[in-house]
Amino acid sequence: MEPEVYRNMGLTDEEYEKIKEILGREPNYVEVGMFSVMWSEHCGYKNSRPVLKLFPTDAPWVLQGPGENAGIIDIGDGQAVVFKIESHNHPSAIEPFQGSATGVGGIVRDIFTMGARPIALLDSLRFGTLDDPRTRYIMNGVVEGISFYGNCLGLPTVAGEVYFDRSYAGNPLVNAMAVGLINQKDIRRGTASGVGNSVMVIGAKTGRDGIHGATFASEELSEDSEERRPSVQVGDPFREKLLIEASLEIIKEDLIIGMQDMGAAGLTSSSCEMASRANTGMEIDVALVPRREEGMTPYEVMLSESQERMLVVPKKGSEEKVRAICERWGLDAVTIGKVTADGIMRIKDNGELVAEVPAKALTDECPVYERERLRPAYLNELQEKDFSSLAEPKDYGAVLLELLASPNLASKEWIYRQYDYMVRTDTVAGPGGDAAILRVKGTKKGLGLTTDGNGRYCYLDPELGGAIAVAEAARNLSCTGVKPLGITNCLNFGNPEKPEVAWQFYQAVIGMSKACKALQTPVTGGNVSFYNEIKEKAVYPTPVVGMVGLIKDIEKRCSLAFQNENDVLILLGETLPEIGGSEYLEVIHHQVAGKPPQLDLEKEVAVQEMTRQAIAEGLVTAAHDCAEGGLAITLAESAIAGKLGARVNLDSSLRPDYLLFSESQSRILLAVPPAAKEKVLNMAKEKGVPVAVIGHCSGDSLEVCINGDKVFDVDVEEMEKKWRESIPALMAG
Amino acid sequence: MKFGVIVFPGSNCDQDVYHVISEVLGKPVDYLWHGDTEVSGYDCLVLPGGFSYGDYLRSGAIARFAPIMPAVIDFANSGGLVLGICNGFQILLEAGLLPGAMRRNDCLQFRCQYTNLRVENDETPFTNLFKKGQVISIPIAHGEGNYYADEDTLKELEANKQIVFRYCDPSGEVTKEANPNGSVGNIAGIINRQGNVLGMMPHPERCAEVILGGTAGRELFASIVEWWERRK
Amino acid sequence: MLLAKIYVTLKPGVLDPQGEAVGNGLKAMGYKDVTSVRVGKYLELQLDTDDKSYAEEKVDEMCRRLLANPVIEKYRYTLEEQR
Amino acid sequence: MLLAKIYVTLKPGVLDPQGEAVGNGLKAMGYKDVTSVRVGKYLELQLDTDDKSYAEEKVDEMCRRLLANPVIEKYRYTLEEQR
Ligand SMILES: Nc1ncnc2c1ncn2[C@@H]1O[C@H](COP(=O)(O)OP(=O)(O)O)[C@@H](O)[C@H]1O
Ligand SMILES: [Mg+2]
Repeated sequence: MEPEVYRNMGLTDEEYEKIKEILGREPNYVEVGMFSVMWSEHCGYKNSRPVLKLFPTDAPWVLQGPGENAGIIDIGDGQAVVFKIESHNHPSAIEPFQGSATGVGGIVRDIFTMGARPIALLDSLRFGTLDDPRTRYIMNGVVEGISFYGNCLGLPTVAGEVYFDRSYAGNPLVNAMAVGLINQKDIRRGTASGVGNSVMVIGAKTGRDGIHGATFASEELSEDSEERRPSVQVGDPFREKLLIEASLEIIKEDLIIGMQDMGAAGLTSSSCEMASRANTGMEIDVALVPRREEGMTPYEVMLSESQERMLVVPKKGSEEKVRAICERWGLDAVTIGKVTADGIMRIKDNGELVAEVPAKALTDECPVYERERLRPAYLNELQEKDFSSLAEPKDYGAVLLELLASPNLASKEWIYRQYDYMVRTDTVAGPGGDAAILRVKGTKKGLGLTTDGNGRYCYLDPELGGAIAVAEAARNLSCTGVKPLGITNCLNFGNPEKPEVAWQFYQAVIGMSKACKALQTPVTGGNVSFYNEIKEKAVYPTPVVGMVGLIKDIEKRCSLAFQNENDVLILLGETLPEIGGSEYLEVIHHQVAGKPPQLDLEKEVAVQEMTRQAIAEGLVTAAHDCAEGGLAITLAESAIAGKLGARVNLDSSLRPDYLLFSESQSRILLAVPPAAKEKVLNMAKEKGVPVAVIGHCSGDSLEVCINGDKVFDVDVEEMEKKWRESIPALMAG
Repeated sequence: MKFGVIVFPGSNCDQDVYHVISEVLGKPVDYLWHGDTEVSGYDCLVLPGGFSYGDYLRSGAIARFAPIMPAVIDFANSGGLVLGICNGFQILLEAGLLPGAMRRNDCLQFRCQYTNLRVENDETPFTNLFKKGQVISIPIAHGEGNYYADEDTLKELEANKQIVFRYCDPSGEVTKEANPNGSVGNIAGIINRQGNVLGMMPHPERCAEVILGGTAGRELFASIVEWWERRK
Repeated sequence: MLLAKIYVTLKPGVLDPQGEAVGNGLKAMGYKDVTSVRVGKYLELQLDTDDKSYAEEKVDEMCRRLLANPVIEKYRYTLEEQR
Repeated sequence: MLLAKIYVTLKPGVLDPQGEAVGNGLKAMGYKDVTSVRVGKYLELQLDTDDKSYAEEKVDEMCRRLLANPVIEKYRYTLEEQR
């Protein structure tokens, strides 16, 4: 075969040699196509697998760790939560609406594939800055796409995050997370066991959509990416909704052994992964696959990424029942082959053999690369930056308002009001708080959900940034009274063949792993997205953490909103002079530099445990973590949410701007009724958590003094206006 | 009193309505499949929200031809209680059981938010536990809720007290700012001339329990039960 | 085989927020000559018949019953022989 | 004054969920002759110019830049004198 051919499909000369070795002959065109998609980074994780092994993945409550379509965590009563996050960055860069929509569709399929009823979505987004019309176009399309697909499915999008930074201009990050609920006895896995069993395709017909999408996701974006547009697929949420209902009915009737969605690399990946997990083989006749277009070749059928399709292995004799259920829901269900004993994927076209490859060769024998790692040169200069000569602001009220209007801190309502976050009537706390809480009908339990990740921190120190992403996600859950249980993650990085990127990737995983261990939140799965570069420039290294947790009694939850006049404000944790990587430094002083705030995981754990305990004992009326923007923004957000002001005095020798805007970690603001104050202070002492009484809720403005001297006093209404109107105004152009 | 919740392909608030009727109200309720042709034995039919047939041509347009619809139309014409919520309202419009039509929201975006509604008519089977002029808070979630009717139809709706809810501000003022979608006259819900078929864009099933942050929706469902018992 | 091309537009007098948004978008992009924009739907139906008058009747019926909403929309169509 | 009529349709091969839903709907209503449906957009632009070749250039540009999504759609248009 001409090297041109396989190189165009993304295979290297060495990889091609390895294929020849495995097969003991020259592969044909169809086979090369199958190898190229399965050995792409997207499916084969060839650049990341050894590093991902570093993640802690075990805990008694983890029912399914990485390796399946989604992770599963035990939540008691024979129930479990199923969840996973995935990127759709490149498709969204090219076609924002369809790109994000099909991203949602794909991640939802990963959930009901396991037998779970999907119950919620989250979205983690990164865009360029909103002064750029192209960025506004992308954000508009991405949000509309998520809204279109998720709303139509009847899934509430209950939380998420969005950050804006020039590094993401032209290469947005669109990570979607889906969450499902299941009775443990209904769990199904993506395996094709039982020699002689049928293999069926259900759902949409197959067209020429997205051929080589998986390979495309594993390349840098370039001018001619626009030319490769056929890679973009169109989503049909209506059909997916039918597919959900039909699949869950099929599982409830106990008709199947395993199923898997046809995502990236379509029929190729679903079939060989199912066979490989079960140590079986498969014989498939592509002529039997229902088509949408005429004249499709076996190659095209095997590689098509048409959406809303599932591969199913029914129990013996259940084919007809599966077909009947699908028909009731208006879906195709067709037997296209059977499970075989010899571990070989045998693809036929009208009976004629067109490909013959060992299933394991496509999955397990994917080459793995230990990439050379090199600490980037920019780090020393940036980390050692000296901020002592930074001019001190004159008007702190004005600085506060400017920060509140910064799109990274401003209200994200422009986004989430386009999402139906209430459908299913389980959303007890929706977007706008630290974490979303869903009730589990028929129990007293609640599920806590959040996503987090700060690319700027990771750019300045990937290990620390990775650890902070996990710690902050957990902190967000703890502030609502929810105990964190596990994470899924999406690792968005540049080209891993560059030693600097490989280093960032490795460091971030190390940092995340440490935090996961300390916080007892194992990794149950995730997704890697490399090659997030445009014109050779990588986006900020951006690991995104999706976390789930449990609250045993949902009535004991807590929100960030100030509730009552005279509630005492207590700050847990210590404020250090840490403005490196802060929003304040960027917005007011136009610098992205310094070291991110340090993270002491032991302290982090203590602060979070103490917060959850105080909430569980009913001592707390509001809790909110200190994150981007620092303590001043935390106070402002709680005041805005509760439409109630506060009088605050901070005793400290720090410079006022450091004190107010430093993003020191492991800090949580609590509001407690006066009667509970002593109890909370004692609890802090017992746990060794640094604690300070800093004021009380009162009035309709936020007044902050330092050592008794007033530094600002701003109306809550005025803060709210700035905060709420910022993104809508920017989006209006 | 027995309720039936109609399930169209793409309905997605069917389970939510079912939950409120069975768990919150404690009343008997069944799902009715769009492919069925019978609705006898039911006292109130609910057409729930969602995206029937993906809402692909116009919302509600294809669902209106579902096999069950002739039975629903007969049921309505003979005085049976019918409640259409969101997509259900759109289907009732397309089916001609209620006058007018829906357009895309004037902001051209989907909107999910709590809205204030002024109760304009408290003498219907669906609103008898409210008071005329009362302001209640019920969430919306739709992309096509921009109600339209021509002048003559509007006059008729007015004259017959068929306008049941209008979007308003917290004090009950019907203002442009309080209108989330551009509906004429801030109309959020209307009833047919006979007073047995209500269509509304807001979702009462989403605010029927304290834990979800509101209970106005429970009152609406309770009104139906109240009216039914009184009638007997 | 016949091909029906169907145009569904909003009745005059019915506000067209989408058209307005597109119009404003175009003006903002510098196309000052655009004085008004209306957005409608365009459908292509393939019909397995060669009988034009039968097809005409059917297409008109489909438009009235499903494809257009007479409260706010009007329609027109053409029929072409399909090669 | 010129009137531009613009037709935006999905490229062949691109999935058209709308068209499929409408097609299935029509079949369920008994229109068995309908073999395929594709749904697109139809726009009418009024242009405050009488210069046809200038208008042509502008309309084409607007289509490319805003009105059609070149990733999945194609367009065509006609220009008419407006009475
Ligand atoms: N893209 C989004 N989709 C849905 N909700 C979002 C999105 N972005 C932000 N939110 C919501 O807005 C609130 C504030 O977000 P953020 O400032 O990132 O919170 P935090 O700093 O506590 O992590 C959260 O409740 C979050 O769920
Ligand atoms: Mg936070």
